[in-house]
Amino acid sequence: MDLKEIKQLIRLVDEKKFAEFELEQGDFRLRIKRNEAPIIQRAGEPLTVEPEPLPTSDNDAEHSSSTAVASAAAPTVDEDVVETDLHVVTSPIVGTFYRAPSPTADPFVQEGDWVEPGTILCIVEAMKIMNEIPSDVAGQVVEIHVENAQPVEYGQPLFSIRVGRP
Amino acid sequence: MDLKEIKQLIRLVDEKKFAEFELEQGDFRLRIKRNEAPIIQRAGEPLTVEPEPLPTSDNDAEHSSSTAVASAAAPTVDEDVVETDLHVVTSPIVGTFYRAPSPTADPFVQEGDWVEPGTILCIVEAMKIMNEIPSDVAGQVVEIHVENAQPVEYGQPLFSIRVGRP
Amino acid sequence: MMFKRVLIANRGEIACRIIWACQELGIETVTVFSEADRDALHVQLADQAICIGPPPASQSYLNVPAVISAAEISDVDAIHPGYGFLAENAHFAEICEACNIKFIGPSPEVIRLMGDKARARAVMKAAGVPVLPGSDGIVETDEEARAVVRRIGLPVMIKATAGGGGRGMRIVHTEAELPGALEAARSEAQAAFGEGGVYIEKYIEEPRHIEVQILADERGHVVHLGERECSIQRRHQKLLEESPSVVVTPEMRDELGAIAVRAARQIGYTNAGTMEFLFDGEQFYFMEMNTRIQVEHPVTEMVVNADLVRAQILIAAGEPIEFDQPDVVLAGHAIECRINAEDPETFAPSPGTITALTIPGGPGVRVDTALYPGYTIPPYYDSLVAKVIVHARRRDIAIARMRRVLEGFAIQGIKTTIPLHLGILQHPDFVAGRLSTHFMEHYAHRRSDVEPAASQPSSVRSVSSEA
Amino acid sequence: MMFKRVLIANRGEIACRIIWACQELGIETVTVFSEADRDALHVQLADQAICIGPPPASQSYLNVPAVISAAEISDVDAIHPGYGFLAENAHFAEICEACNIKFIGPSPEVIRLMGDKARARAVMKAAGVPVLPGSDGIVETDEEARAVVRRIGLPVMIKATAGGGGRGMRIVHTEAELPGALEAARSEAQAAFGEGGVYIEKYIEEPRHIEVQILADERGHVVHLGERECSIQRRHQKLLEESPSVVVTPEMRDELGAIAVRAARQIGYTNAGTMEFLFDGEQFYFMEMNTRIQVEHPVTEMVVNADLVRAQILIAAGEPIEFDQPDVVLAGHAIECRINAEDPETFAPSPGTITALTIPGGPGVRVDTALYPGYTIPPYYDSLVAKVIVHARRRDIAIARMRRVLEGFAIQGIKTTIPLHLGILQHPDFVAGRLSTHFMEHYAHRRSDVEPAASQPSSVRSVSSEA
Repeated sequence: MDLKEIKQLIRLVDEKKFAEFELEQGDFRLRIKRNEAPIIQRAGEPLTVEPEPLPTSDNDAEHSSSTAVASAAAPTVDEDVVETDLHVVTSPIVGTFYRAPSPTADPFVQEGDWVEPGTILCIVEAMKIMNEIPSDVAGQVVEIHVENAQPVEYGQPLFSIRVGRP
Repeated sequence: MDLKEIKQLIRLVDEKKFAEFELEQGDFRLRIKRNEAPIIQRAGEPLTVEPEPLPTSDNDAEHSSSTAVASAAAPTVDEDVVETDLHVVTSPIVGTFYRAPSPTADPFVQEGDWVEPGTILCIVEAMKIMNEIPSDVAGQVVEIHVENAQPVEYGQPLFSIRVGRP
Repeated sequence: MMFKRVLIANRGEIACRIIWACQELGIETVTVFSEADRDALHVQLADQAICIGPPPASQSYLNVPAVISAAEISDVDAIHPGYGFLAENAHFAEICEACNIKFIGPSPEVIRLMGDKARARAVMKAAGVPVLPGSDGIVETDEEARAVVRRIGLPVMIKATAGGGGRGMRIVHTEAELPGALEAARSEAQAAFGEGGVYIEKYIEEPRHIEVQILADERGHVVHLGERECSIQRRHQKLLEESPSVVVTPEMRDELGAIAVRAARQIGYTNAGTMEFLFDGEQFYFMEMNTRIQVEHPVTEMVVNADLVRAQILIAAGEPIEFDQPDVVLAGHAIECRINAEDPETFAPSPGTITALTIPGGPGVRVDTALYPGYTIPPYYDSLVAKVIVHARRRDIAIARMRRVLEGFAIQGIKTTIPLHLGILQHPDFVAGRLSTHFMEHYAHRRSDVEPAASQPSSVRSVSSEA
Repeated sequence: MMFKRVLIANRGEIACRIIWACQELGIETVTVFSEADRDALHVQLADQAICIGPPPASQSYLNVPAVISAAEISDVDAIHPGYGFLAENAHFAEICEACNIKFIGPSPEVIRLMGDKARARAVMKAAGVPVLPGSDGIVETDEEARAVVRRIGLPVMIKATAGGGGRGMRIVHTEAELPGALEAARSEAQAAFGEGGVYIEKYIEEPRHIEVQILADERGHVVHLGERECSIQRRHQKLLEESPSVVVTPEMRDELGAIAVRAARQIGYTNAGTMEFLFDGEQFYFMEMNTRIQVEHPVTEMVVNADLVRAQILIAAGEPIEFDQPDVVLAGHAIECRINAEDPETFAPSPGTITALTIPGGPGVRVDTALYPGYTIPPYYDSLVAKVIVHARRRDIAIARMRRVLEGFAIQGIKTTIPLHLGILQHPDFVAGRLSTHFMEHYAHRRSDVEPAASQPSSVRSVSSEA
């Protein structure tokens, strides 16, 4: 989805006076929220407090940067990642992300490379075991979301792949 | 789903006046939420949450009947009292409500009586002192909200008077 | 004979606290409220609640006929006045007596006596309680004042006999200032209390505020429950209290306690009371006696494992105190922070609606509050919204515990003094127990020296001040 | 050497409890969470939080490689396992050791030994701990079983050596039932634990469940912290615990404590642990030892004024216990109610979103919970949502306090067991302290006798079950 299309969506949501709007499509995630009246009361229901995450302390600031590793990745995607046919490979385990089989070897893949299902994309090391992470689609690697040797949590986006063949 | 289809969905959700709408389809996720009953916010006032009584225990059942003496009285007035020119005389003090100057005397006023500003309507006894409560309008007594010899709290409705002259 | 029904003539956390104590004793509760407090927690907790007037306290919580009338129509056996409002109003206590309603507190005579600061000082002196050198009662003339000053030495403090909250007080450092200061104190006292009488006391430069809690039943049994240190004050308002005081040794505690118990007996004191002392590092000097439960009573409850409000009610019902002096052992250390709905920088009140509230748990943590999510704090009354009390085996652990509780205590929708408390708790002087009633002045001064502008000490985290 | 950073391998109130203890010790916290717990309080309280897997516990909180990997990438010094999940997994403790991460608990060998109920029984017997008469270890044949039964007399209980939670257990009243019961217990144990070994113990008809808390540091210093009575159980799940037990005299406490301390020393126990005993009115019989912090640890904390989780961390860091046996004095009485998100009548789980939450305060009240208004309880994990603990000078005051706290404790949006707890608290047998592990069966039985249909005992008030 390009900027123009996003703008159109925003105008439409505004026009229709929705309080909240969320759209996820692959890697693309859009969330709009209007601040006017945060408390919603539906007929016949007890007053519901907004299930906003509890702000307990300024630890928030610190840990949200950690917990948000996965969730924040999407909203900060670059323009070119906002595509409808984008497939995101996430980490199936907690561990350390390595782009190459050894410190001196070449990376498994680079941005722009074409991959097939089964092509090894990276290694996630957990408990001294090197887990090779294969691609499950055919396509072109358009973004690598994690730096080499960085920790990753379960479900964290690693690669964005534009599905297709060269 | 492309932009056009998303827009169509948005318009449909709007048209149908749904409060919430969620759609998940594989990787695709759409969520729309409407603020049906925004909390009333008066200008210059802090946002007010529904003043529903906090439900702490079944004491609620007991005490709400007492705390509601004043607050519930008004909303439960009869059909014929719901008039625009109705004036409600409330108790200016906490005490015991008496309709007559002595147990054997006639009531100060009856439903249907016409009163003038200054006409004594009742007595509220507080600390052994008999406080005569006068009418502050001219009109006809259409309802007496409290039984004789009952306790009344500050601000509790005592009489409804239809303002006017016979 | 135990009360069947008690009226609570107060609001906020202390009204809830009293209702809880009544519930544990199986006593029905009646509470009063102003029109501004219809949604208040105390109204919801009580078995019965009666609206007694419009928002201003003078027309509701301070309105004696309205409160008495509410007590009469609800047919209660007793009234608990809490603190503030009518708690130290001898006239109100008298009317209760006349209406055959038990006032949960000492007799009207004792309330009146202790309410007159100059007379209280004289009576205590006669009862063997050490008092600051000063005038014998009210000082009428400049000549008298000068004689007193020459006897006790400078500096001195001029105080209003009807005083409280710092009004009608003047510190005098030179004899030349004396006539002007007397005049100023008299007119301030006249304006504030309708009574211009002042007396003179020796002024201590860096005193600690240390007070002794006592309980006296109506059978002549009096016990003390050790001391509280309340030196952390801002403009005579206590911000943080602890028990025990780091400077009070067991021997000093026994001695001070014995003095307090003897004096209470001598003046015929009954129910809970607090004798406030100044401590100059060597000696204690009686300041005044508060004839009511105090805001900071929980720190005593935590270290002696007692329930002071329960004790007040039982005593008023004619029951004996449930324990003897040897049962009173101060175990561990307790600290209370008074959380106010105020800007922690400017101290401007911050009423508003509570949009989120999270109260941390864990061992040794107690939070007394009348807040709940969605509650709107009215602008009419005092700004105390929560008392956070912690208890631990040692003072350093208690401080660490209070810090973690305050850092995890989320109050959203209003500004609170939590950041200020976090600043105090990590101040080296506080951690070392180097306290005086001027702590906050030095604290503010140091901060404005070191950190200009409105920045907070780096580790004072603004936990709850972001709306 | 004190830990710099600790990983908490748990969720819910105990994860928060451990985070609070770490914060008070100045230790950074890392917590793990499943995808279902992204909004959980422990995730928000910790300095760092790592998602380790999808909602099912087997793929997240029980996933050893994921937890260890999270510990490695966050570079922690130690892991606190809480209770449940990996807390008594010897294999996990071994891997921690191999990875040079301190497991906050006893050694893997001790965990493994105490996890094998038949071996634990034999070892304790050898250490001079009284055990129920029974078989020497696993019973292989019917003949063996019959011989044991003839020696110790009927009734007997057949138990799985790998057992827990009541599975693989059979009561035998006549010799004729024996072969069938053995067979049934073996196959149930095989199915539940993958291990069919069973042993035989004398069966006590109406026992009390009494357990002793110990702390053992890594310098050979062992103390006990008195007992807890946990007789109020439903299907082997504790509902309400108290300390002290009304039937334990100071002499019995000293004796039982000394036995526990001696046994702990003998098996090389370190960190916090609990020895569970049955009490038949005359004697105590060792049942099993739990090698972890227990849900009900707060009742001990309240009466001895200690912090057991803090103690666990300090011990694991090689520090000595902060107090000696003579410092351990049980003061007053504490009760804990485990509030579950369950229908109080049917015990069906009641997950959902918390729409209102009011936690009462006052003296002697502690609430440990991971709930907050707006939080949605996921359906994947156990139903414990809050622990309410009260402390007072006497048991009767503690009961009154617990009642008023539960009556004032508002949890809206889910059903909770609060009405059930209120029913127990006013039951004449409970009030009189006449307890046994069959209390709840009698309670349910009496209710179905007296009150048919689904009605509650008249004064069991449905405080929080109305959504």
